[in-house]
Amino acid sequence: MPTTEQLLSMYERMLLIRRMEERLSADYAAGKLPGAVHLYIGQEAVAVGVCAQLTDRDWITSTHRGHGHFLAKGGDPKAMMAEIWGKRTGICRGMGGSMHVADLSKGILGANGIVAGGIAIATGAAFGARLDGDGRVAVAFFGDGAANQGVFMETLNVSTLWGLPVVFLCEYNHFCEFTPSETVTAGQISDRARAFGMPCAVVDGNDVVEVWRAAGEAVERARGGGGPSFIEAKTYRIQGHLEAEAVILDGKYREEAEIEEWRRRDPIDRLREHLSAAGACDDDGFAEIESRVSGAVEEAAAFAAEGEPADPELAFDLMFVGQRP
Amino acid sequence: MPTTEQLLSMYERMLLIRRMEERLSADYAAGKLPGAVHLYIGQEAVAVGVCAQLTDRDWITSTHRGHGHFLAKGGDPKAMMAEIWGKRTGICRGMGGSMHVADLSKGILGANGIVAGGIAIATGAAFGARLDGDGRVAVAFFGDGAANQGVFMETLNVSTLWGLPVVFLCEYNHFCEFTPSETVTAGQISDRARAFGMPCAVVDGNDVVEVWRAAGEAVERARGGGGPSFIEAKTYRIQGHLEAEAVILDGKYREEAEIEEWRRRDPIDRLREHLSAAGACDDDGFAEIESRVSGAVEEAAAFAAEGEPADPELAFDLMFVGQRP
Amino acid sequence: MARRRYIQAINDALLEEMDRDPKVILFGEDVELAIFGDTRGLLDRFGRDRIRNTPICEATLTGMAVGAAAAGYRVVLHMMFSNFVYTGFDAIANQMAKLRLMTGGQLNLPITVLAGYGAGRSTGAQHSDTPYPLLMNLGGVNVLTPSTPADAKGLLKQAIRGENPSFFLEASGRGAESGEVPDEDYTVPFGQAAVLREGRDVTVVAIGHMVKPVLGVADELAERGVGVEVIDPRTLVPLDEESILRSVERTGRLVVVDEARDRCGAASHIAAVVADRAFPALKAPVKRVSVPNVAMPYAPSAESRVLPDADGVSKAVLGLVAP
Amino acid sequence: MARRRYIQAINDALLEEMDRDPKVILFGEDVELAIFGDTRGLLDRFGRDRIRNTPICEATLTGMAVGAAAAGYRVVLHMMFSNFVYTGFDAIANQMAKLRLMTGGQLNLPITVLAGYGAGRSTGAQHSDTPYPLLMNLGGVNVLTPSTPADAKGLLKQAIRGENPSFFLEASGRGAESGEVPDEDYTVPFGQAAVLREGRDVTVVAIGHMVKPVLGVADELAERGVGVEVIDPRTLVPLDEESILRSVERTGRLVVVDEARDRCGAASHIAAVVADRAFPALKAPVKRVSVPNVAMPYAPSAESRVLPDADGVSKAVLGLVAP
Ligand SMILES: Cc1ncc(C[n+]2csc(CCOP(=O)(O)OP(=O)(O)O)c2C)c(N)n1
Ligand SMILES: Cc1ncc(C[n+]2csc(CCOP(=O)(O)OP(=O)(O)O)c2C)c(N)n1
Ligand SMILES: [Mg+2]
Ligand SMILES: [Mg+2]
Repeated sequence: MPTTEQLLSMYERMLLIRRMEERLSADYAAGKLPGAVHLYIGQEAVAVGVCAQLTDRDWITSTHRGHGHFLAKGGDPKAMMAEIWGKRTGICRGMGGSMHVADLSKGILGANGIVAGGIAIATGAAFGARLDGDGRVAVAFFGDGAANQGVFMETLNVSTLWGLPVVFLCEYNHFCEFTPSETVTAGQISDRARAFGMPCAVVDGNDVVEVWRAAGEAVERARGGGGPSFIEAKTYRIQGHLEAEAVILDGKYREEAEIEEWRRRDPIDRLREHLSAAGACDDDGFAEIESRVSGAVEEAAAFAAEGEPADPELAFDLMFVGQRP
Repeated sequence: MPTTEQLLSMYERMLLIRRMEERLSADYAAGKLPGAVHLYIGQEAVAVGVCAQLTDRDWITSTHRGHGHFLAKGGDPKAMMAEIWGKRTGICRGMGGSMHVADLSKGILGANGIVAGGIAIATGAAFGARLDGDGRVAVAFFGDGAANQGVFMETLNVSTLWGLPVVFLCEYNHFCEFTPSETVTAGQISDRARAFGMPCAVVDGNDVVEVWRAAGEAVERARGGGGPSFIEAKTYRIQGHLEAEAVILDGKYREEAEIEEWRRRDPIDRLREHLSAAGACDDDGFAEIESRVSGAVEEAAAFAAEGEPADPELAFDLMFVGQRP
Repeated sequence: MARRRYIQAINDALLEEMDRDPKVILFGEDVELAIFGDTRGLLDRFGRDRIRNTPICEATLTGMAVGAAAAGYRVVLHMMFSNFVYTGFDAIANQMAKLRLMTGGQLNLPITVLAGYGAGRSTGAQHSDTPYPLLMNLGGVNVLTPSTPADAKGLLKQAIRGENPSFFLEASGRGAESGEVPDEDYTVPFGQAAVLREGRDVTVVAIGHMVKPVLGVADELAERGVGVEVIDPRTLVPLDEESILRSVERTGRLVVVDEARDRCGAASHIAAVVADRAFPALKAPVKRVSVPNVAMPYAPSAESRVLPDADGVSKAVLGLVAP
Repeated sequence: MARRRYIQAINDALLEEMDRDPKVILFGEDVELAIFGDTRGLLDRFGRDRIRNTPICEATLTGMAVGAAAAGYRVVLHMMFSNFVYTGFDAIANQMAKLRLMTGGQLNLPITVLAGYGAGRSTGAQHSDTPYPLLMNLGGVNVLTPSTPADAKGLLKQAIRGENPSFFLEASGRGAESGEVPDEDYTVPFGQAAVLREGRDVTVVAIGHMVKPVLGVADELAERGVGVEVIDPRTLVPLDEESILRSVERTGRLVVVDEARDRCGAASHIAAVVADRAFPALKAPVKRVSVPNVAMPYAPSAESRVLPDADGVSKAVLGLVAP
């Protein structure tokens, strides 16, 4: 069980992700963000529960829905916000955008616009860690949709054979874009990992403590040379697949009632209730956290708004080290 | 259990594959064949046992080691031989070669130089069959090495979801080129298929009756709308990965004793013993079969040798229908 | 003639061809709900046997397209964005583009692959590639880059009726643009460029997305007395070399405007063809206005810097006539 | 100087660089036994941590190369034949070629991909592609096509020491050819073409495999009084445009000889660069001798028909000087 301090820290981080993304949602609607934005609202417990088990020297790879992973792993909210605004103060200097936020100094190898694109990258980093033998771990976050890409099964095979310190973290959020996941997923995803002899856990992804515990076991195993693990976190995507979905979509793919039901299982509310019940935090305490978080969001938004647009010449410098493209 | 007639027919087909390939081996050594040649010697029971359950309207896809599948499915020995010789009388008019023998009129969608390249093609054909609803079946033959390609797992997923009439036929012949298969294969390959809820069988691939029986069940299931099946046939590659291996390889990857051990389990010898013991065929009978087969091989070799070299202009005509490249 | 939006024209073509021939099937990720708009109404009309959402597994989808074609179907495979073509590239490059030859002509592959391409909307490097140069180099697949609703409809119908694999590349973000579309059933043949505007000073070949800005430039330069002939190849494979050569033989000058990266791009190829076959007519260097050899940056400020624009085209043209 | 075979030179480079820097690792299918010869002796010397057979899963291997590079390793990924590059193409085109830009320069990718390319040995369409045009168009990866043992060694060493992803394309079936290789430690810088023979009448740019037959033609034509200048670009990305332009400015004539398919090939690109930047010097059409836009046929009779040969080069050159 996490300490109260750890729980409070996870609570604050989850809230930060939530409020940052609510702000992004509003900014998107207001036409301030240039590109597409995929929000993580409702899934915060997964990123936060897992990343609480990692250090800056560990790696993660993320997805097109990557803000939560970025912030959970310690990425800077200001630099992320500025990136999404396309500013030169962005974490990727405006070259990446929402789908590509990365911070190598924090072990964040990047969000990824290619479904399942990060999994082999995490596996490769884990191979490096294995060769170094210094206990570093790589976590590949990916969606249930990504679990149908062959590269997922390929990496299960390689990582098992080579005993790589990698954790496969599948977020079953019930949708692949507008396709209900169960219509494109045969069997249980965890059985795919089990077929390779990999330790597996299926957890309630809206319960940060459960996620934290399963991640802790998997990370410990990996650090100790025990090889890869698979975790499936059952959760739900509350927002649309991407902001603007309502505008562009011809048709309906889920019921409001279903969303409502999952709202009642909101991971942040649940942790708050838990903390309240345990007497770890009272209303004043929560208000204080809320205000710290909204301060951070305001600061990030201001930082993003103030930044200069990305340098138009930068692409020419960045393609290669020491070489023009 | 197959009838005596069926057993004799399978025996003859296996022998035909063996003798054809022995001839190819000799022709390769004599410098008569232009390209690389991968022989199926030792695995004949798999192709023959499976294809005995199929009709010309069913499809197969094959691998770089495809002569056995081609002949087992009823492909013409002469046209295959001429193809490998690069002649215009070849089944692909000399355009394909050993790794690409195909005969659409027999449902042979082709050998394939890309490891696992045929699996999705078979799945697509099975999708067509499912839409037609006429009971046709597609069998994807592939090696144990191919089972590590992601496309294998992807097609397990799609075919299960859509109830496609496809049989995944994995030939575990213990090697991926020069790499012992167990060093690159985590867990049991059949468990990968099982993870998708697919009916699975693991059979002795050197026992044609066992293969025939498992294939029969799978094919029947597919024809009846029961969806895909997976079969793993344990067998052994007696020849090198490719002819010429001994010349070009720097190093050794298996022991002569191991090969000898598997020679003792030769699928053709075993069927012969079975037929003898059952009184289904005597020495004269076997001699007659042998002579028919060697007649066919001679005929094929002569046909290949006599053929004109492939038409140099043909590539320009064949790239597209009704369009120059 | 009716006014239709680009994406509607595509939708119309799909509806009409699926109506016309029960062997036409369409599959891909999220095709049942029409997020691009091009597959609107298909599920209701044709049901899940003929249009179907797939799991995310491009390597399998491209391979299955080949297999379903071998089984006698006319396959339309929707790959959403061009970058996902790379994820399914094996069966494209190693199977689709080669199988007809390798089987000695036994196998026809009536496959149409749809994918959105191009940048300009800050979708970042992994959602804005312009992949036609790679496809053009494969040899065995047709490449279609319609710039108008009418061409979109006609080329798509032609592709679906044809016996060869074709990549139908939709200009991303252009779905809302509209144009006149013939009422009757028609197809646009492959390999016939459209001369969209005549002019005697400079030939400008503009591809896909680039046609519209180039027409704007041509209008502008006409007022300044420079006659720009604008040619839209419409299909890059097959390429109507003759129309381009004929034009350059008259103008003696060529600019190719291409949204693909420059190195080994379509512009390079067209320039090379002209430098070979129309050399005696050339009065000036052959110019390419294309995308530098970079991944597409996200920020609008940086993205617009690397995309060909009217200004760049205008400068290139003027550089040739008034050196 | 010592005489080394092409494949030995590659093997030497791998041995030396792995000796020099413990961060260099190599993996791929069947690399432990040296079927090509290029990985000979590596396993004994460096052990399985640094050289390792992988399962057959190219999509993962290319992605892992990126990850291992991010973890601080210098990765050599052996992909055997170029056609298998397509199987692992997603992580090449969508990750390797784009990640440095997308991360705002945070990530260096010291990755060297080895693959054999080219036809001429009846390996059929799926084992004889020449893929450099596709790679050149990606923008973010270097492309190396050494034609001599010395260049092979020097370019490979440079690639392994470099910070950028590079494709080192080995000319299949050329492993046994030998040449002089310097004894000392050296590298060959990228982007510097080699002028292999001077001549004042026609510039011939020859790539990889094609260098040898072109040199033969140059010898022959010299006897007939035609001076052929032979340039081997050695690296296609970066491309030494200046050396080519300088030569064409003197000769006024260019033939590019390229084993890739013609459409959007390297020959097209080089022709386009010259038709743009050396136009005033050009005295004749720019010619390409390349592979027609077909999949490679198997039979020797048909394969040799589509491959560039001495005769074709000779005709192209003579066509320019004596029209
Ligand atoms: C290779 C590839 N194919 C398709 C897409 C388009 N796409 C973007 S997100 C998505 C669904 C992903 O579902 P999942 O992995 O469950 O992640 P989620 O969106 O639910 O977080 C798809 C199909 C893509 N980005 N990359
Ligand atoms: C995509 C791809 N990668 C690599 C190869 C090279 N290759 C040819 S055969 C082979 C081993 C295949 O092993 P398996 O599938 O078990 O078939 P087997 O040779 O044992 O019949 C490899 C790696 C290839 N042909 N295609
Ligand atoms: Mg999902
Ligand atoms: Mg095998």
